[in-house]
Amino acid sequence: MSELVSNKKVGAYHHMVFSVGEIASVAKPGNFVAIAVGGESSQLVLRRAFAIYRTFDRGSSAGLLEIVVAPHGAGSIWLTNQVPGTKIDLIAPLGNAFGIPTEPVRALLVGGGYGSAPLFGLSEVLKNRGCRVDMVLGASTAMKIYAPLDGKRSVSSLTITTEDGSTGTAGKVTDVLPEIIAASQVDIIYSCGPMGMLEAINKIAVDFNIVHQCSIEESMACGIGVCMTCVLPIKGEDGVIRMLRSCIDGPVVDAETVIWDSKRSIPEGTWGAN
Amino acid sequence: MSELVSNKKVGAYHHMVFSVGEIASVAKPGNFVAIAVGGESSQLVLRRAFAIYRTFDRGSSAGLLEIVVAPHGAGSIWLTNQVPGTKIDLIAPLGNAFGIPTEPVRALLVGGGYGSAPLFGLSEVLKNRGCRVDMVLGASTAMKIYAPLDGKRSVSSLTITTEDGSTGTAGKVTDVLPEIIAASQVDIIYSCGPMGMLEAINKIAVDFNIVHQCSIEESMACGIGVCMTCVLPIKGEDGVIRMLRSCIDGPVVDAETVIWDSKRSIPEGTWGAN
Amino acid sequence: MFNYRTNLGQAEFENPIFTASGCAGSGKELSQFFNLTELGAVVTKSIMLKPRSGRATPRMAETPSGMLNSIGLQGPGIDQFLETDIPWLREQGATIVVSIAGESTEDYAVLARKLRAVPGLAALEVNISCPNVENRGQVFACHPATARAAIEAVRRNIGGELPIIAKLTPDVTSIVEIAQEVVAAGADAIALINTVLGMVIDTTTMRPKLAGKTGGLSGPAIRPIAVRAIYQVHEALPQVRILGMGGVSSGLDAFELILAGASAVSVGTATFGNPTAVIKIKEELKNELIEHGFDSLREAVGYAHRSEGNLI
Amino acid sequence: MFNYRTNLGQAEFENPIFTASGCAGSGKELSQFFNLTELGAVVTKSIMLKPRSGRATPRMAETPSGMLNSIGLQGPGIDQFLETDIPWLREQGATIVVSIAGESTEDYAVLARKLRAVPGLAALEVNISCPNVENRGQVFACHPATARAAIEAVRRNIGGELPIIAKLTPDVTSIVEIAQEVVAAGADAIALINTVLGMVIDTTTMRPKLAGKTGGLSGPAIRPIAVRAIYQVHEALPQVRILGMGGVSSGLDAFELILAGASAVSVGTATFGNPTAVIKIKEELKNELIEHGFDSLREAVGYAHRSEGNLI
Ligand SMILES: Cc1cc2nc3c(=O)[nH]c(=O)nc-3n(C[C@H](O)[C@H](O)[C@H](O)COP(=O)(O)OP(=O)(O)OC[C@H]3O[C@@H](n4cnc5c(N)ncnc54)[C@H](O)[C@@H]3O)c2cc1C
Ligand SMILES: Cc1cc2nc3c(=O)[nH]c(=O)nc-3n(C[C@H](O)[C@H](O)[C@H](O)COP(=O)(O)OP(=O)(O)OC[C@H]3O[C@@H](n4cnc5c(N)ncnc54)[C@H](O)[C@@H]3O)c2cc1C
Ligand SMILES: Cc1cc2nc3c(=O)[nH]c(=O)nc-3n(C[C@H](O)[C@H](O)[C@H](O)COP(=O)(O)O)c2cc1C
Ligand SMILES: Cc1cc2nc3c(=O)[nH]c(=O)nc-3n(C[C@H](O)[C@H](O)[C@H](O)COP(=O)(O)O)c2cc1C
Ligand code: FES
Ligand code: FES
Repeated sequence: MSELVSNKKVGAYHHMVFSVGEIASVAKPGNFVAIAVGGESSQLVLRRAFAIYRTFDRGSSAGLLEIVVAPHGAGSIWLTNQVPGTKIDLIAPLGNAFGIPTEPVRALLVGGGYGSAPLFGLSEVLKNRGCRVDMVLGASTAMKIYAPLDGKRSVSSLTITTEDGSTGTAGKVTDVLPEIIAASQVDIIYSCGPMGMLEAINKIAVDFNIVHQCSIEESMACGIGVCMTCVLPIKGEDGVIRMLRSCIDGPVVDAETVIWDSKRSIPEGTWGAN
Repeated sequence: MSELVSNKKVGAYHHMVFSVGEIASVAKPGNFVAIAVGGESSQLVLRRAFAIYRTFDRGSSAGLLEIVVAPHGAGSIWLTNQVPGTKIDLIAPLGNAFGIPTEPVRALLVGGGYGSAPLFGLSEVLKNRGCRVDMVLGASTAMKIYAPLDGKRSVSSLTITTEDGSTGTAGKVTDVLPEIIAASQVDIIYSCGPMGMLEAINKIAVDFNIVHQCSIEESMACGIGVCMTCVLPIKGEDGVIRMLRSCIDGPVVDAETVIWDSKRSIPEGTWGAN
Repeated sequence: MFNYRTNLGQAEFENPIFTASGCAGSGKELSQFFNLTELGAVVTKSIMLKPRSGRATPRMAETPSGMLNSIGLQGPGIDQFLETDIPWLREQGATIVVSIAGESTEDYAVLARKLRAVPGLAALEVNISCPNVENRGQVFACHPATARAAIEAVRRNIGGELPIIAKLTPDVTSIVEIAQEVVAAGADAIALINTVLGMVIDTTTMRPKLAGKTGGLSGPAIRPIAVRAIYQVHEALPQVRILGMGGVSSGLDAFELILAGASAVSVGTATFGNPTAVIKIKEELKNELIEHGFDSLREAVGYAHRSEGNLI
Repeated sequence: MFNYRTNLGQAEFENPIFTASGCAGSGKELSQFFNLTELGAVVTKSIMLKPRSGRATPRMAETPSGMLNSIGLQGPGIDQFLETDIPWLREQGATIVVSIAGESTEDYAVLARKLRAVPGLAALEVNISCPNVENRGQVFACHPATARAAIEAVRRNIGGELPIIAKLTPDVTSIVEIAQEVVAAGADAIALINTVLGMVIDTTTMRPKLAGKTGGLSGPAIRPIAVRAIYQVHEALPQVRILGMGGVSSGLDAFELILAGASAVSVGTATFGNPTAVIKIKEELKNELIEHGFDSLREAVGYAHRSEGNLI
């Protein structure tokens, strides 16, 4: 059990900090946590996954782990209603991490809504490696842009788009991407956000022939690879499509290997399809 | 929703006070409340019943209602973990009330465990009617005797029994009853506690030919008379045994009309038995 | 103006939210909390020919997101019921659906004859999810032949008037098969689902918790089973109206059953947790329907079955 | 000394807590959290003849105290499974129960032949709760004849050695009838229960939430159904060992299934909420048994069936 240390409303989200001890020292940008929700006699039997926003490794016992939660349904509303001091049942770190280039490159980080959360930790790592980091964050409205001051410091440029124009450029992230890619001569895109957005970003990445890693959000029952609920069709290096688990083979995947638009059907030629 | 105003541990129990407004002015000794437990996404779908310990009618908006809760299973443990200020979903008053004699009589009140709770309100009413009130409280051990100071003031004598002898007389309430009945020339017994105790008290009441009203605790799903889960076999004035609902025809019943020891079977001759 | 009306066979109802049989007492108990005319219908507890004591206690065990009951159809018998309960409900102006249950095919026939002349009833719910003493206590609705016989007995004796809603148990290999059978036998609509057979063992006494050993599971736990049964039967028999039930405790839950194919929804166990649940659900469902752009309840019935390309 | 050992047919196990098929991956994933030798057995996910992609996503929907899944038996096929999964599990020293599933009776026969020579297996769980392509996709375990045929095919081909545990679906009119049939066909033990068929409709899209429309309901919501099925089958076939499962997430839950008649208990959905649930349950159940005065697990099996007068 991890103690909830702080719970603050930030725009439409809650920024939540947990005391997690050693976990903080092993978590990498892209990893997620799985949290039990609803309390003792909860009818919610499954954990909820949240991208790790940041960790503070302060020695084995004092490590902190931070997440950004959108109060949405029963589980997240319960979580955001918890008060500091509450013990929370949390498993972390889970999943794989964003791949970090060995050489300094020019990276573009694109986040939708709370999808910005894991990108700030990533941008710090990239910056420490000497990369240039541009960031684009988009949401339907200003309240749903999560871009804290100290996060902004780690990026070279930050562009914000909102669909209602309440802050930044009116429109979608994809409206501004081509220009930024061209201007900054981007080598790699990292993205996190709704599936539709990831798919749209991928089209642009393919057009520009840029590597694109995205963090996927599939419904997960277990988060540890045992249930096979969280799969998505991914084309391997051998050209074969396989249903891979986004909880352990992801949540970060190479966007160009994903068979997008296969929702509610198995893509033709998938291994074992019949 | 009623606000939880106070929640204090008293021995093995929790004394809990709710702000209930007008309800306080209509509740009578013997009535109970039904409380929803487990919070928003609770897997506990049924309310829990608690005898009303006391009410304070302080005008329509400021009425208070008090109960005594034994943390036992999921529902009562959840309830006793709530902190003052929490809004609790509570329905009251439910059920019938102890019958109050029109003339001053000598009454003996017998409570087992938290079964003492409704007896203090009753003793006050009886006292105001000029009755002599003796009280016997029993439990397995001292921690399970609920007998607050201000409650004690309303009774003429208080005898305590514990099975482990940790306070009062070692033994069961029924060990001391005959003597007290004889000494105080008791006209009526009121009791509340586990079924086994009520049955044992009833044997004594029958022996001494004393009227005996007891408050029954049957498993209740609805508390308002619609589900038929809480029935017990009761012989009517016409001599016919019927399965009556303890939530609306009770919880207070004339002990001599109850067909005791019919657990897990329908007594012969019950109306509609086949 | 949103049209909330619905029908089950010939019977028309102001709105689609009903009480569930056996979960609303005689109606009197709930009328302390709201006006019974607010309901689409009051469905009475299943009434039998003769007075019944019901089963011994304990009759109830709570389970995760549900409960077991083994009431055993306690009730006063049809004669007293017609003398007291029905006149009282009529006085209140309630829309009445009478639920009946029998121990033999003949029981159903006699009950139907007793009810055919009774004025002021909207429909008859025929609970065939109860044991048939003539067939080793096997439940009527568990076998096509006995299910058919019970419904035929009612159909023959009720006269052509009163719509018959056959109430089925989900504890069968094929609910569609039973549904087809009772429709062939003359049922105008189907009520889905009755409780699911379950058991709880008390780990203290180390015996079944209920005196009757097994009991019927109800509440939110069974909602996915209800939705599946309704969806299957609506798919197979789209022209037959369904009265859905099983774990509905919010307007959203009711909406789920409507989308699956229910034309009306009964609320049972939720009333135990909240006496005014039916009223809350009625309001919430209406709001859901309006928010989703429906002009009437009827448009939403079975909407989850539309072909993939179709958008509202 | 408390004796925690148990058996299913000829197969002996150190303790009665197993993983549930399809809920423990290949074993590797859980071995990060604890040593697989701590388990009574690892039950593998049901393996089929050929590689399977499984169903499209979404494959999962949470429900009150439970969840639906429609994985569709994704897996690598028996050949790769025997090459990689089994050797790995043997290396760990795990006690292995292999679960198999087929689309035709012949599939079961071939799977059995492929497994008969494989060393180091404790037992075979035969999942017959899956669709039979030769019989309009109807589930084998839903009909006595197809259930029997599948088990007979395994019995004939496995050789006399490996105990067969037939895994049944609760979605039938009479689970006892199916149990009797598979025992007659050569099953040494029965696994009860597989998931219950259910559906969730997404009220936003107004379509079934799962791509496969229906899914299997598991978790605490179905525990009363599991207890009932186990109790019924143990009552009818007291000499046949039962591997119980369905909604077990604590030692007390497992104790309930044991009292009903299970000789061992598989844990499925609880693992999703807590990766070490099996270990917790193993410890808790042992403590329960000891606290209730049992000297061995075996004494407690079916204890809820003792006659009324009997006290421990
Ligand atoms: C890898 C990963 C990272 C995530 N990161 C974040 C984050 O940083 N911040 C945040 O607020 N949320 C995040 N989510 C979504 C979060 O896990 C919950 O799904 C969301 O909070 C809704 O849960 P609920 O109980 O409130 O809603 P409900 O709608 O009641 O959820 C019911 C069920 O549906 C599943 N579900 C619902 N919506 C989604 C979704 N969009 N994706 C996957 N499963 C879903 C839930 O897991 C649950 O089982 C992430 C999900 C995944 C898989
Ligand atoms: C009329 C009445 C008055 C009561 N007064 C009090 C009181 O003043 N103080 C107090 O602490 N408790 C009282 N109880 C018992 C209380 O309602 C709960 O049953 C008890 O707190 C256990 O609930 P749980 O959720 O903690 O336990 P669980 O064991 O989890 O309860 C599970 C289910 O069993 C039922 N149940 C369990 N034990 C009992 C029991 N002894 N009697 C009836 N139903 C039971 C519960 O209602 C619930 O549905 C009263 C019960 C009734 C019917
Ligand atoms: C206490 C109780 C009593 C019931 N009695 C009856 C009955 O008499 N006749 C009947 O057809 N169904 C009866 N049912 C079943 C309900 O009408 C309903 O079909 C079932 O409970 C599922 O709905 P729910 O989950 O909303 O309760 C009863 C259910 C409960 C819980
Ligand atoms: C995600 C998931 C996958 C499953 N896969 C299988 C399977 O491959 N073979 C099988 O026999 N049962 C399978 N089951 C059923 C379980 O083994 C078990 O019988 C059922 O889930 C009830 O137990 P539980 O409530 O503990 O999960 C699966 C269940 C789940 C939830
Ligand atoms: S969430 Fe269970 S395998 Fe990925
Ligand atoms: S508790 Fe429902 S009738 Fe008494």
